[in-house]
Amino acid sequence: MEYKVKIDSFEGPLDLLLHLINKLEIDIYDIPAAEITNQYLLYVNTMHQLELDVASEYLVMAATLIAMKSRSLLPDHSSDEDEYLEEEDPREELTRRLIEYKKYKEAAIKLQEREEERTKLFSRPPADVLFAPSGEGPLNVSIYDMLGAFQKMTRRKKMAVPRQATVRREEISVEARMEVLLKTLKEAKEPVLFEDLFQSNERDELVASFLALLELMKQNEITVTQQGNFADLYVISGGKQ
Amino acid sequence: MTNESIIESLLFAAGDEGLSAEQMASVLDVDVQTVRNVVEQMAETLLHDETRGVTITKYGTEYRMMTKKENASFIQALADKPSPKTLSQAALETLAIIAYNQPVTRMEVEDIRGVKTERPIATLAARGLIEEAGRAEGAGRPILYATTNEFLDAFQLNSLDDLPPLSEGEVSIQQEADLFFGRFEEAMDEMAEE
Amino acid sequence: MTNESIIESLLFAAGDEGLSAEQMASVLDVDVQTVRNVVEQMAETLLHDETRGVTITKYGTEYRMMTKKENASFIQALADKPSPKTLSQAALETLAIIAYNQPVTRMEVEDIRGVKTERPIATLAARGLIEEAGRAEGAGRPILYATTNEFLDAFQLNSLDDLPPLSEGEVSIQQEADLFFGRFEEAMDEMAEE
Repeated sequence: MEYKVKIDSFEGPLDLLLHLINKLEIDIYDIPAAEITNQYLLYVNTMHQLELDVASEYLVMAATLIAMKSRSLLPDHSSDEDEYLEEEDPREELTRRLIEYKKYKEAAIKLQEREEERTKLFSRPPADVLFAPSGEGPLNVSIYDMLGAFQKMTRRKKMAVPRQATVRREEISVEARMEVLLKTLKEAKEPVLFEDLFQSNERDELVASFLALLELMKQNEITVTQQGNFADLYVISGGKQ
Repeated sequence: MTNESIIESLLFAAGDEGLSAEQMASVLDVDVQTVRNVVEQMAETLLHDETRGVTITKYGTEYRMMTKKENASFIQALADKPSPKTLSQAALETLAIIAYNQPVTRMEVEDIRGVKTERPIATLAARGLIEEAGRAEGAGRPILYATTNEFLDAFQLNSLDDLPPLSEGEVSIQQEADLFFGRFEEAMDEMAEE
Repeated sequence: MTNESIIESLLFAAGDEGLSAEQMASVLDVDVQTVRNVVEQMAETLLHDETRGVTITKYGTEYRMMTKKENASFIQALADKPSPKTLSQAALETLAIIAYNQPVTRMEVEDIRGVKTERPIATLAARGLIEEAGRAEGAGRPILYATTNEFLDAFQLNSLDDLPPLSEGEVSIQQEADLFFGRFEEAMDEMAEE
């Protein structure tokens, strides 16, 4: 069942074909019918073997490709011009579709870049006093206006208030910090400045480090010294004598 | 970018709730006193710069960016003009939150929006799109709001079940797909070798 | 107070709802072109002032104050939630086809993509990026889809004219090249004759 989603990573048979064209480094205007058909069928067969749910579009395309391949194997009737003009070359039709599709696939990439850029810009909610009742008259809004406003809101940032940090500290375990700090202090031959033990800017890590130091003091694994009021604190491994 | 620039960005995006010097210091990687000095200096400059329309003020431990009180009449004038749209974004946001979370208190709506929501709620109630739906348990027993039949009407919905789902969980499907992509190509290559 | 000061106050108060030049002009009691000039000048100055953390951007007809993108990481660091999910490849392709061909039916989109497109369309509608825009003539009168203002906002476009031009594929480049060489040869011939 998990494999079902795999097909999503190719956006349909045209996408798969573009992938193959790139991989085989062949000319989109001169697709070798036999080679591309074999490769394509190999993919579709593999999907079957892996018990993927092959969407019908893939099978339709497979049929088209097989027709294209068999046509390319037939003797060339191009001398009979009237007959030749009557039906469109399936290869040309496929090329046309691939080029059309590729155009939008590229546009999608450009949109994605813009979308990412947009996520770096933030605004603030409109002030409560503004945009008061718009008066009488029929309401001319749609559900899409509401969804649009909702999206705008989700793009705004709500700043984390300090009290949330204490909830999050559990993510970094105090035990882990105790180990790290003890190792640091043992390796340092001399007392370490208290501040130097707090290298991170992550609030939860700072909190974990602080709790770890308290715990180590309690367990008499480290000693904290201070020369006088407001003087620097130094930490050294080993308990009080 | 300068500390001033970053602080302006932070205070602007923080909205009405403001930020403490500690919060700003934690992301700026400077000490709290430095932040305080920079912010106080900025506030001073803003106050005297006639081309600027905002100030920074301190409430308790939080610094907040606000419009200058000298310009209040212009904002009031803007507030008095009817919105060119039939519902403002503030009202639409509020409506979306109520529609998808009903019944819900004003506090909960404000929590999600990060801004006071009295007026949008009054607007929506006046337009008959939302109504009171009892009271919540707990302190103060605040009013609960829910959407009305008129809401369904206005947005051409048969029922609340017709509200489009808000998230599709696309990312995780994409990731699963990517994860599998490698395995699939491997299998392909093996078959090709046979 | 100066016009700059008042405009800053107004844009600040409007937040991500934004304001049109007309709205600001009506409050300032100056003509719309004057507002446009002042706002564009302010936007330009903000962009280059390293001590400022906000910019003024325009989408559709609205001007809006936003944080500078260079400061994004600092805001993210303080924010309590990740940015909203970006769209999947399927949704982006579908959106591109709708954006460049609107209004357009689902069938037409599926014709270009060569694959069923119900789900991406539902996702885009739920995100408020596309909306129904009437019905096509002909059998079954299928729904037509078009992009919304939220689409312009989400992709930083002033208007649909700002969409990056579609590459015409190699065909047109080939044709242009043929055209160029044709002319080139003509010119060569002319020169040879002289």
